[in-house]
Amino acid sequence: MLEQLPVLSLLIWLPLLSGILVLLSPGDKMLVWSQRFGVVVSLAVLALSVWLLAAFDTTTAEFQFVERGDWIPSLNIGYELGVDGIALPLVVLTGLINLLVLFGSTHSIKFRQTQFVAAVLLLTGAMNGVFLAQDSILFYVFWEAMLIPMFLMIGIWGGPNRIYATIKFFLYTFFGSIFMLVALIYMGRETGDFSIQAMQGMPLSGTEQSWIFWAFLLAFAVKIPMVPVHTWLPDAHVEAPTGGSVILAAIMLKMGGYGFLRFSLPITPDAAGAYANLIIVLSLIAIVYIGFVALAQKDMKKLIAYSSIAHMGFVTLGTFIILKLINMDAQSMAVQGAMVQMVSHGLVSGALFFCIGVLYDRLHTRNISDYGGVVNSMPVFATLLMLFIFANAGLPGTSGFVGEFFVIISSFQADWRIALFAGLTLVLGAAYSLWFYKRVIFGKAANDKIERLDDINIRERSVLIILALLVIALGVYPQFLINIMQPSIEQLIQLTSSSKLGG
Amino acid sequence: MTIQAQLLIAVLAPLVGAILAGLLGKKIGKVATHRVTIAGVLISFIISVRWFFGFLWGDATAVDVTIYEWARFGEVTIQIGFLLDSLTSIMMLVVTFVSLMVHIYSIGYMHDDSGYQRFFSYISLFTFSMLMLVMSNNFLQLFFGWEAVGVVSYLLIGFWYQKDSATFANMKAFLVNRVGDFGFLLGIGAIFLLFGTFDYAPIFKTMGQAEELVSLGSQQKVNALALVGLDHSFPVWGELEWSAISFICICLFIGAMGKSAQVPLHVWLPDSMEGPTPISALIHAATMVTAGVFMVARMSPLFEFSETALGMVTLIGAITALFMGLVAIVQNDIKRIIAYSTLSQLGYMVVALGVSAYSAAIFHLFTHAFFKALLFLGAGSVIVALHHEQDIRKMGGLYKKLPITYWCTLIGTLALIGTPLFSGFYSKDTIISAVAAAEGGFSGFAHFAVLAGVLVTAIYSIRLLILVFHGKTRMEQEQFNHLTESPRVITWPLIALAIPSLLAGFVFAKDLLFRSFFDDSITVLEQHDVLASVEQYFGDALSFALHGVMSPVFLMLVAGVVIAIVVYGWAPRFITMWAVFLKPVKKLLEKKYFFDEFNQYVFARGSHWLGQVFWRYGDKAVIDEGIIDGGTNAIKVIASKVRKLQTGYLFHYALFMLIGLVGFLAWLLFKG
Amino acid sequence: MTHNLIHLLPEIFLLTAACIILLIDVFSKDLDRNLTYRLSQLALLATAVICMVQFPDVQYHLYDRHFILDPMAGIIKISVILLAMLALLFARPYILPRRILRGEYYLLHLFAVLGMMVMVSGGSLLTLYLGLELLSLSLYALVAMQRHAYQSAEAAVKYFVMGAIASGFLLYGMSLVYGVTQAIHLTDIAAYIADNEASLTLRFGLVFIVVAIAFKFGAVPFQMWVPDVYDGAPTSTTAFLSSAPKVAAFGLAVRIFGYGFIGTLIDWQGLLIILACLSMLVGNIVALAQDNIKRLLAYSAIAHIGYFLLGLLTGTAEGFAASFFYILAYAIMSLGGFGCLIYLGKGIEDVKNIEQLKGLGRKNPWGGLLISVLFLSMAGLPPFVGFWAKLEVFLAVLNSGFVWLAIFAAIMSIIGLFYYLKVVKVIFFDDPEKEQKIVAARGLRLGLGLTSLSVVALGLFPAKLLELCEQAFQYL
Amino acid sequence: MSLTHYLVVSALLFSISVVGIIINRKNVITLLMCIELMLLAVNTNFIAFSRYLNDEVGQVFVFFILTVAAAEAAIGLAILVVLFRTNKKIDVAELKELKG
Repeated sequence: MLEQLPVLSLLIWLPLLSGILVLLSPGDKMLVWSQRFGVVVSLAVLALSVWLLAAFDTTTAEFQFVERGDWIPSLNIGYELGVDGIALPLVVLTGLINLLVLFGSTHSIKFRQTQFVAAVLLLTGAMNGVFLAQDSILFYVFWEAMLIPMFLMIGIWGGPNRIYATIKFFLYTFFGSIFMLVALIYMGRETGDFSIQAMQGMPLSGTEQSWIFWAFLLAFAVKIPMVPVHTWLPDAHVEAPTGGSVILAAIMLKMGGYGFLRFSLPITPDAAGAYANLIIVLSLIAIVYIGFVALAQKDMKKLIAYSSIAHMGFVTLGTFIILKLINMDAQSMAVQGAMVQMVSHGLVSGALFFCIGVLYDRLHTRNISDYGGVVNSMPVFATLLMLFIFANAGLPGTSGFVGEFFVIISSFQADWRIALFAGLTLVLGAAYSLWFYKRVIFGKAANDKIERLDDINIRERSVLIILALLVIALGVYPQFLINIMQPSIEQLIQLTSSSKLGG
Repeated sequence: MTIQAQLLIAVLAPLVGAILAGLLGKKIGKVATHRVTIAGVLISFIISVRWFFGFLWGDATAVDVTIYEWARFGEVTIQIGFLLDSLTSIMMLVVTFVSLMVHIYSIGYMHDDSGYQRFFSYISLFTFSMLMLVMSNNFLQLFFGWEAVGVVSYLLIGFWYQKDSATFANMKAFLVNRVGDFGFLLGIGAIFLLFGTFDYAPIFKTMGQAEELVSLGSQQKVNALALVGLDHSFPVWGELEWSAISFICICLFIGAMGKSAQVPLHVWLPDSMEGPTPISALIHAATMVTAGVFMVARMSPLFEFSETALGMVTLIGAITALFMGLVAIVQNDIKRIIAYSTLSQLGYMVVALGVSAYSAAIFHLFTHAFFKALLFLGAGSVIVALHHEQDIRKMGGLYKKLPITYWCTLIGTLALIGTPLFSGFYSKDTIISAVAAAEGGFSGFAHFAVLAGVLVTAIYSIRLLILVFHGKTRMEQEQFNHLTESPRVITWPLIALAIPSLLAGFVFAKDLLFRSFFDDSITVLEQHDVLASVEQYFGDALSFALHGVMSPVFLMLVAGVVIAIVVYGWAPRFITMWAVFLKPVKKLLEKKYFFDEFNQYVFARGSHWLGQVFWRYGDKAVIDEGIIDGGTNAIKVIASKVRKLQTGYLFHYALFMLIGLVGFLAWLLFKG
Repeated sequence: MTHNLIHLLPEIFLLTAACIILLIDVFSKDLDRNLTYRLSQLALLATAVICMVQFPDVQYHLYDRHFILDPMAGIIKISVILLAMLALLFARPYILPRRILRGEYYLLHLFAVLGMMVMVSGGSLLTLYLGLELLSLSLYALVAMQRHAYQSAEAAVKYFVMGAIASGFLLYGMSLVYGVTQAIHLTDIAAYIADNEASLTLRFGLVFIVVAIAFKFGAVPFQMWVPDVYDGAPTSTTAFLSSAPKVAAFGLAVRIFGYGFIGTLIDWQGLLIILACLSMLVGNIVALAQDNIKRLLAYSAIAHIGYFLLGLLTGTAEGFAASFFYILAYAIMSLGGFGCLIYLGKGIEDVKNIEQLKGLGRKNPWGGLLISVLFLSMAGLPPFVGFWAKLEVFLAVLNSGFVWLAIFAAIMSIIGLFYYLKVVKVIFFDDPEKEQKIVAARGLRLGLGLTSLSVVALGLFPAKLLELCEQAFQYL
Repeated sequence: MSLTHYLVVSALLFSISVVGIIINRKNVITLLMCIELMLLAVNTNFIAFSRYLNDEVGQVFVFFILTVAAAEAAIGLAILVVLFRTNKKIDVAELKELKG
């Protein structure tokens, strides 16, 4: 019966409108109800996206469930939505993570809860919009609009240094994206059509391409983030409330990778080829350099934030290594690796931030040195955290391994020295993850507060277990995901490997 | 029941046991826990036995089954599947048998430990991972098992997580293994680049063609490789290039070095003794540490084509065999002594691999699994009896108190030092003769090392035996009086292991070494076939034993025994006398060649320091304070300057306006 | 060319209405001047209605071509009137407690509107000048309205003197133009420029005129009056000053550049580029250093003029449309912004310092939300109207090939975002000193609701307004 | 006398008025006078041109300017009065409260 409905629009506007509704609801008097409402709505969103997953045709690279409508006819800016194999997993991820956030982390917000619920709902809608928009301006509108709720979320419910962090976050991101806007407008007026497909099709000269490529690079590199424009992330993560960190890490970072795949590669293939070396080097720096930096962290959230940057390094590496490859299978393996890495990182880092939130709710500190011997009082929690830590360290059998494996193997095809540096993550990632775990979980209970901790309650438990199951499932049978993405990725590779200079 | 089903059951039974024990352990209680896990292992043990003898009696042939497709990109498919051949079957047998023994033993050993259920869950999980490793038919699954056993060993070393030393040791173990895995992963990458697949079958097929070309005598190795399209090479730096095969083999061997604790990646194994003793027996003596040896043997078709790699293998193995043995002489912790002995024995196996005596290596792996597990469990029995006392200087004269333990340990020791007719003798003597016959790189040094190794082994083993069981006790008298033999669940596994330690060699030596048992799984080029030369004078087990008594090896052995008895048993004052002029050597050995200190300072501290530097100066100083905050502050400063222009004076405003006007006029003029 | 006055009906009506209201006001006893207020709103509304009724679909050159009636004039007039009505809506609750001369206040609004209406449909230099002066004179008076506040007076003096100089420049320029072309009709001037190339004198005249217009917009380096006047004038006046007259001035600029001097595009384009860059630079940067919110808005106004000029300087219909959209959006936003300041004022004490907004989001979520929406819209963030305004001008400037200008504008808008965020941050993230509920008149709430609603609505569905803007410039 | 002379005169007048505004620090009244002067300069221009081109429009324009100038002066003086009421001084240099 869903075939008749405009599912994609629902995915965007249902959460947006209900978010506004919650915002308008009479303050914290309706607290409980607004929270329940939020959970119900996001449950509906998740259900819709899962239905999408079920009804999705995995044999074609075409966009599916397409919706076209006029928006600004005078400029050929349309309201175009569609979903393909690259966007679909991210949409489902968005639905899932936001549901978990609304279900699992609103109770740790102590004031203005309704507004928090509203913020999460608004974020959900906007983020779905980013992944589903097929018109560049529509994409941009969601891309920017999404910043506002996150800005408020960090600023209102954040930690002591929240204002610096949130303004840094906003300015950094805006700094990146404003140039993307200029680039989009430029191409839009060249083609006379702002739809992304048109832009992918348009011929561009070498210089045009490199300008546009840099504009995109700024936007997406900041978002994903790449070294050296990554420094907003640790601050934002540390200051954000648990829910904020989870959404930030699990979904917002993915938009950078999504942007690379949707815009940079197909629209400016030649420039991408020209600058691939640069990006690859930066990715390797991210993997190694950030790995070391993560070792030195004393703050749990900072540590996980830095490890996120290192993991995103694999996404950029896998994305741009394909320009150094000739073998189609290896190329698709690389992009698949990048995509799987994104999804997996969404699950794992989301879970890790949940875990840190669990500890923070109990002890109200994020210093690793304040912990120790947590396992004595919270065995179940320790077990789950162990799983996520190993996933973070890329253990085979967990989702964390799959992406890194594909990327390393395929980058070996380009040059074994790339694989050499990328492979260092096996050691570094294990080092910071396990050392973190040892210091927090193992040993005798550091103080009587920790001895008296009570283990995770049913709410937290259910959230973490859901994530754990997904992490393992993805690690044991990634083909499920790969199968969905393969056609779109192959088409993407076609676009990327066909030069635009001739036209 | 189809083979596929049998193998699946063999693998999954322990997993199910582990999951049940892990999730429901607390509910179903201790007894149910160990019953369910033991049941799981028993099932896979039975299946293993069936297949092992199947291959032994030649009524089974190798099978390669796919379970499911893990990932697929166009042509490339990565699958999960099983390869069952002689090599697999013998590994399965070893793994499941020792594991079973350890399960039973643990009932007694872990009896009053709060983590009882957790422990059984872990060891069953380990059995599962190890089976995945040995039964894999492709590199992905191999790597999965490879890391999975590492994780379980991590969990088990840190089993008593409240002990700081334990949690340090398990992290160390995992990280050092990760260094090996790093090499391993690169090797896999190279294999995929070279062969375009992760499955064994096509790889071995290609290498098989190359081998035929060589064995026909028609081709040199290089040409043979070229003919099958493997003459690939990787640029290292500038002009320097590496041949792909050597690159692959060396990378894979680095992985093996991590798992099988070869110098310099051996540092984790002694520390791993922090774990419960049954673990030391199962993981750190019998099975996991031999995974590297297994893997190299499995990859023999590749290694045969790289003299470089083989030479490296020989060298590393020889070094480990000799020098780790030396360390064992000066240790005082009963478990650490056995641990170093394990290192040295692993060295023997690796040397055997290096000289292409793969089946000898596997055979030593086979026998070693039994007697080393036996020794560990014996030591465990002693430790239990002494309420977790591990320092041999506080023992002595235990043989009348713990007779069964004593006799079993004695058998184990004799097997270890290679007394003729004992299992260890056959495997070790074969290796030594093989090395003697080899003429590959470093084989000369290797021969010396393995010979000297015999002496060393004899010394530390007998020393252990004497200091623990003989002489008069060095512990408080009344505690000594209250000593009692360990319960049955502990002693029975000892006996069960003592039997194969005694007989395995005598029974299986000929079949495993010289009949074509391993032909379906191990490739040896003719010019490498050292075992052939051994075979000439092998005759049968008995005659080989007699021949062994005549050989120099036996002299070394006797010498070692005598020295040990003299020094530690008959006249302890020798120790003090020697200690005077052997002091520096002793220090060196006690510090284990300063490997730990080096790693601690250079790698551990170094990387942490590096991280600090990057963070402080890279991220914070340069990017944040420098560029970001610096930029914003600069703009703010400019702003506060510019706003001064707005003086508030009307005439300044007018002047400004005039300037603007004039400027415009001028611009118009000059632009023409 | 027929001479019936029907086409002048809106202007005539407004004038007579104003005079009548003046008389009524004189005799009115009511201290609050409810009647005057209502009547003037009514008059404006009626005028707007008339404009709509006789909305021209073609271009008339009437009354010896001194008066042009075309869609552009119609649209600008209507929007100006609506803005003026909103401004009055805001002004009412502001001037009531402050006892500012009330009747005159409304009347001056009416006259200013009249001036603007004349200005935007001026067909000759003369009518343009007269309209401009009528507007300016009323504005001078409006600024000085708060008779007891010294700052008001100072602001008025500064505004008056500078304004006078500006109109002096304008006239001087006009005289030169007249001297060269022997014409004061835009069409004749355009014709002259079309056949003979522009002499230096003519271009000098043009420069003077450009300066005068730049002054009206408050573009750097002729912006000096803006912060002081915005700051000193009564907030209600500032609200009016910053909205309607800018739109009208845009009309003036289009008449002169688009109709009169389109031939010498290269000359005034260069000047406008300089003006635009300087305005964006100075406006954005100096705004960073402000902690007085009125001055902050003043500098942001300067910056916005910079962006606005980007469209104007292209000299194409499309560019004009973009600029028109921009200036309309800006007028709404700044009207709303100052409206919020009125709304937040307690008693007769104005909101001056940003710090006074602390914790507004807590005390009064609605007020906080409104201001934030307006500020984020000014920063050019979607999904608010400010974003489309920026997009339009970027598009225009890219179309005429000034890529570097677009990039420069982009960089500037990053700096811009910073101070808008600063305000939002104060509103939402800082804790309020003292809880105090804000009580606001219904009219004010209505006005604010309208403005912010339109900011959001236009942000989501800008298509209609964009088309309207494009239609306005079909007769160039 | 040719057109140029008139133009030069008016240009001089214009400049004098502007400079006057700039250099005068004392009295606002002076500013008003300068402004008047400025408008007169413009008028001179217009008249000169219209005479030279013999075309009356210019002179018509002048009439308008004169009237507007009167109005402007009125407003100016009114503002001046307000200023004087509030701070009892009309020195230009005193007008410096609004700045920055």
